[in-house]
Formats: sequence, C-alpha cells, structure tokens
Amino acid sequence: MEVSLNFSGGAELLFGKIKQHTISLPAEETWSMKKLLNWIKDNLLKERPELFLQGDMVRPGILVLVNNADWELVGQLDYLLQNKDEIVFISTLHGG
Amino acid sequence: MEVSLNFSGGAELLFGKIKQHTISLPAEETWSMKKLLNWIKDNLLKERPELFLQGDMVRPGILVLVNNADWELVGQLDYLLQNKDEIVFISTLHGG
Amino acid sequence: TAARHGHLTKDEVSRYSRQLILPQVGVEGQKQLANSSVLILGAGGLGCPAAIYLAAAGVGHVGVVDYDVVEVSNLHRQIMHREASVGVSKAASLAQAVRSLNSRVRVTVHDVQLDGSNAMDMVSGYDVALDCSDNPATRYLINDACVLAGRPLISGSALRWEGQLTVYNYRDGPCYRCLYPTPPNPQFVTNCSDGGVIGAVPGLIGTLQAMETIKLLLAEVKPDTSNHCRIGPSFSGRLLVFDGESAMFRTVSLRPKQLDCAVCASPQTRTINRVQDVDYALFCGRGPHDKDEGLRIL
Amino acid sequence: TAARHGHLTKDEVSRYSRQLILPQVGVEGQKQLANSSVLILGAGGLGCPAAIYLAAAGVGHVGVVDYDVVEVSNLHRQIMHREASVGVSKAASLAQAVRSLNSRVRVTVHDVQLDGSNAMDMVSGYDVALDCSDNPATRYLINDACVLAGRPLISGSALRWEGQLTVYNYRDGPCYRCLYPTPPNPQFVTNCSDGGVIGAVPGLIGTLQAMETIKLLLAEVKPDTSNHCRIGPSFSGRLLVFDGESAMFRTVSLRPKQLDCAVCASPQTRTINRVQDVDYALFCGRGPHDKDEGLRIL
Ligand SMILES: [Zn+2]
Ligand SMILES: [Zn+2]
Repeated sequence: MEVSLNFSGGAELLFGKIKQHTISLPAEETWSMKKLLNWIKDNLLKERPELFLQGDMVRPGILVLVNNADWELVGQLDYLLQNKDEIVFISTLHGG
Repeated sequence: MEVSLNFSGGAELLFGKIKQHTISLPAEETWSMKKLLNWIKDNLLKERPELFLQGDMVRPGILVLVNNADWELVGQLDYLLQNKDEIVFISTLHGG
Repeated sequence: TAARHGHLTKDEVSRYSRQLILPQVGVEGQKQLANSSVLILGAGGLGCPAAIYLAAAGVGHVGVVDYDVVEVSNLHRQIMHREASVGVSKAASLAQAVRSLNSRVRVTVHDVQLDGSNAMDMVSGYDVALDCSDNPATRYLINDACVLAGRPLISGSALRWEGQLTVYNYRDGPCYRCLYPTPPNPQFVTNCSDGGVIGAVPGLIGTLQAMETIKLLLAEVKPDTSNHCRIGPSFSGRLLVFDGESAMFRTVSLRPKQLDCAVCASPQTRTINRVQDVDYALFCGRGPHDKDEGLRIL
Repeated sequence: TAARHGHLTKDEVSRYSRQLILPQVGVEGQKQLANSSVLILGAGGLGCPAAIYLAAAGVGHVGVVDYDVVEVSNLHRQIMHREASVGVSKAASLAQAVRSLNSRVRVTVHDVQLDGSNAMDMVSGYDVALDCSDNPATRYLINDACVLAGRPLISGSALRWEGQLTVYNYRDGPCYRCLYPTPPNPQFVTNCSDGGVIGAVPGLIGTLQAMETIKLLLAEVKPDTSNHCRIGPSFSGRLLVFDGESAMFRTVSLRPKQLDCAVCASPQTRTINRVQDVDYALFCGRGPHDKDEGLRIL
C-alpha cells in the first residue's frame, strides 16, 4: 500500500526538512492512523519524537488531514488508510 | 461517459454564465475533442457559436485544458475523451 | 453620508465604477460596503494589504489596532509604512496610508495593547474582525472576543514561505478553539522575527483576507434587491494553505463547530464566558511580548 | 555599494534580517537581489503591489513604465497611488511610493508610451520584466521585446474576479506567442474599465508576480556559495488560474516552446526579428488606447 505523507508549516523540520514523503506499507495488514503515527515515530522521525507526538496523539498545534479533510471528519486515530491516501501534517502558523 | 466542462475568464458568458457543467456522452461512441466541440456547439452554446468556435477550432485567445494540461500536450483535436475527464476552456485575460 | 441613505454620490460612482459594474457588487453591494465596519488587529505584514484593499474598496469604517512602532526591519513586508514613519505608531502609520488613498473612509486608530480588558469593546464596535496578529495568546483572545461578541473573524497567518487563511465563527462554522482546543507548547511557536518570512507571503494572505471580507460583507445584501448576484465567503470551515516555495495552494475541509468547544458551545456548556476571566499569557505559556527562550523548532 | 562588493552593510542586515535568515535567501541571495534590476511595465493594479514588494525585498534597481496619469477610478485597486496624486504620472507616483518605503532602491521612471521604437532599449536595461499591462497589443510587444532581448517575463493579468499568472521565455520555456500565435478578435477583449475588477484580484496576482520574480532572481545565486538552498520560479511552462468568486486556484501545465513560434524560434526560422517591424495595433486590431467599439463579450 502506497501512502503519501506531507509535512508543512514547520512540521517538516522534524523530518530532515523534507516536505514530501511516499511510503510503502504492507498491504496485508490494516493500517489505522494510530498505527501510522507509530510507524512514523519508528521510521521517519529524525529528531526527538516528543516534538511530534504527545502520548498517542499528534501534539497540539498540528492539524492532520486525510485527503484534504481534517482527520476529525473521518474518524481521527481510527481512520483506516487506503492505498494512495495523502496524509498531511500542518503546523499552524502564528506569524503575521 | 461523464465529462466535466469548465468555462472561465469570460468564456462562461457564452454558456449562460455557468462556469461548471457536467455532461453525459454515449460511452459506446469514441469522443475526440473535435467531436466534443461540435457537441458543445449543438447542445450548450447559448449565444452565437462564432464567438466560441472559428471553423473547427476554438477561437484565438481561449486556452483548452484536458485534466489541467494544455491540450497541445495530449493531441489537441484528436485527443480521445475518457470517463471523468475535466475539460477547461479559459479565455485569456488582458487586464491589469 | 449619501450612501447611507439609499444612493451613491457622483464621487462614489466614479471612484468605485470598476467594481460597481460587477453583478456581485452593484449599487446595493457598494452601499453595503460603505455601511460596514472592519477591525484590523495588527498593522503588520498581513494588516497592511488587508487594510488598504478594504479601504480602497470603500468599506465605510476601518479600525486599526496595534501597539508597536514601525521598525526598519518591518519594511521588507509591511508595505504601507514608510522610512519616515520609523518610530511612529504602526496603527497611526497605517491609518495615514488608508486616509491618503481614500479620504471617504473613516479610520479609527487603536494605539493600545489588546488585552482582556478592552478586547470585547473593540471587537463589538465593528461588524467583522481580521486577525493579522503574530502570536498564539493574542489569537486566542481575538477568537474568544469575536465568539462572545458574535462577530465573524477572518484569520490569516504567515511564516517563512508559507501562509494560512480561514474564517472563524461565521454562521455555524467552527472557531479557532474548535480546531485548537489546546495551545501549542511555546517552544514550538515561531514568529516572523525568529523564523523569517518572505514579505510577499503575508502580502498574499492579507490581500486574500481583504477579498474574503468583501465577499462576507456582500453576502449581507438583501437578496431581493435589483439583479444582485449572490456571493459569500469561501473559507468558513475551510482552510487555505499556501506554500510559496513550490507555489502550491491547498484548500482543506475543516471539522464543524464543536459542541464541547470552550467558547463557542452554548452558554450552558461553554467554560469561557468573559475574556476578562482568562489569563491568555498563562494559557499559552507566554504572552504576546515575551521573548522566546525555548527550542523554537516549529 | 557595499552589497555589490561581497558583504552587506549593517543597515541592510537590519532591514532585511527577516528574509536573510531564510536558507533560500541568505547573504548571497540578498546580494543577488541588490545586484538585480526589474522593469515593471504598467503602474496599475498589478504593478503597484509587484513594485512595492520587490522594492521592499531589496531589488537594487526598479524601473516603472507607464504613460497614464492617476485617475480617481484607479484608486479602488491601484493602492500605491494616492488621492493627492490624481492627475500625476502613474510611473512617478508609484516611484515615489517605492522610494519612501526603501530609499536604498534605485528607481527609474519611464513616463513614456511603450512602443516599437523604445521597447528593446527599455527591456534590455533590466534583468527581468513584469507584464503588468492591460491590452493585447502591449502584451505582444512586451513579449517580443523580452524574447529578442533574452529577458524572462513574469506575466500577470486580472479581470472581474479572475486572475492569471505565468512566466514566459525563461530558459527553455514557452513565450506568449507560443501559446497565442493568433491575437484575439478585439471584440472579445475586455479590459478592467469595461469589465470591472475586484481590486484585491490584481493585488493577489501582482504580489505573486513579485514573489515569482524574487524566486527567479534567487535561482541565479551560485550553487557553491555557503549553505544556500536552491529555489527558482514555479510558473515557467505553468499557468496559475485564480477565481476569487469561488477562491479556486488551478495550476496548469502549458505546452513547451514551439519550434515554429514567430518570435522565439531560432533566428533562421523566426519571422519577427525586430519589434520595430511589427505594427502591433494592426496585428491586434487595435492599439493600447483605442476605444473598443465591438461586442466586448469576452
Ligand atoms: Zn469553537
Ligand atoms: Zn514563442
């Protein structure tokens, strides 16, 4: 299963400054967002994971999108990934 | 076969000011862009067709896009429509 | 003025002719703009283009809130200030630019630090507010004041090459706290001084804030008037995400208003009833002017 | 100046500090901007934001071309002019605004009608040109002069609620004639006077023209210098289409440079070798100032 990950608003600074990642996940397993967050922690996080995760959740100030919709609309941690999904992590900006 | 048509930059003024149209075409036929232009002339054009077409071609100043690519990249009049294609007609703007 | 009483003056017709002829504006729309008031919270990189495009379009009353003075390091993005205004109040400097472009607009300068004691009065005095501020404590305060005063909020932000824009508290749409019930840890908050910004990025977002405000105000024109075309804001419950480095625009669907929101839930449910009762600096871990001693990685 | 000789002055460091710290800019990028020159063709709704954001960012030399004078009907969108400048040359008025924001920038006023006799000299005097004009005859002339002078062209346009932006003649990318070999019939050409425009639409496109120009100039920084991050323009061979009514952004792939293009083909193949030889008003069916007597439907 191929999933595209995008980090922006500064969240990419935790991932080697790379905004766009395409990852392959074993399709024989089911992948919830919760499981994906753990996978990211174990496989992609270049810096201290507590900057991205707080317990099982994404830390406050990061908006999570599934195919351009707020993950709250699709089940949040329980959403099950589909092939070709695009998951976006946007750090909210405060500057002006 | 369902095709989405979008008119903008002023081209929509020829189509009842409606920018977005979804049309159904008989899927058993093949539909080239050339055939689509004739279909539009016969079925959608609310005003004089010479404002949109000049002979068999779209008139100068209108850019034609197939799925967000210039139709010159995909065969222009010979491109064969696929189900769910989005065809866009953009009248070029000159104001500033 | 004449506009408030059913017709446009000859001056107004010639000044606004290029937008009057649009069916989404028309005479009724122009009168609506003239009868509207907009509060710009922050006279910086976002507030400069937002204020000037709103004034140019003929919004009747523009308020500008800012407590800072113009610095030379502001001028790479805060394009309505001038070298001669370095050291002058930003609110006054922006107000001056607005007046010199359009003397028909009434401009009010609020050269004060926005806080819990004045936010409600300030926001209540205008039809719409624009968040053009630069730190989380102020953004929560502005949000809460807008919700409790019943005012829509056009929110913009920018940092580095990126910008974001959305509309909060418009009709049944969500508010800032619906999206962000918990503030970010201050060590993850970066402002434009620390992180840098390309000036045209807040330029783009502030310009879009003005456009969105105009559409929101035009939505109030009575539907039965003349052949006015309906229009309204595009970003209530939606977020625009812009990345100038790749020139990518993304439009995102946001969650609806949250029934358990601390501020926009029903009066029986909400936990915030008065902004005076909230210590925003404490809530966010630092106030609008505290120096950031943290990690500043995000 | 100091910037031309390998370092930035203390003044430059404090003025540009917020963009200097971006890795795509840095000291080398800032020096590159200071050593660059940009020609703004048209001091109207597009030219105002484009010129001011380029000057704010520290482009060393900005030229402004416009033969018109400021009118009150311009002020709803041409935000760097002022009521006090009504009747004054637009190029001079915009130049004045640029100087008052950033006196480090050299500004040249070209208060002339652009035509075949002066276009080549004007365009050749700058590194990059911005098409902020408002009619097809001028747009073909600007394109041909840029192609024959070997200058990239950042082209913007706006009408009603819509805007378009692209980059022509950049490296191997297409030019305006590659896309539009045949001019539109004048009866299908609408300008902002006839069709109307929301002021923030050219505001958005002009701001993006500035951003795109900055990225194009930064692409010239030598790759071996310090830890500079690569960046470049996003819209060569691509077109941005914006619809403010629905707040929709569309990015489109354009055809490549056309081998049979009348102006950007090889010198052996091209049919246009000198802009002096082309009658642009005749080619387009009307000149930049002719009144449109046609149908004006598109
Ligand atoms: Zn809420
Ligand atoms: Zn060409």
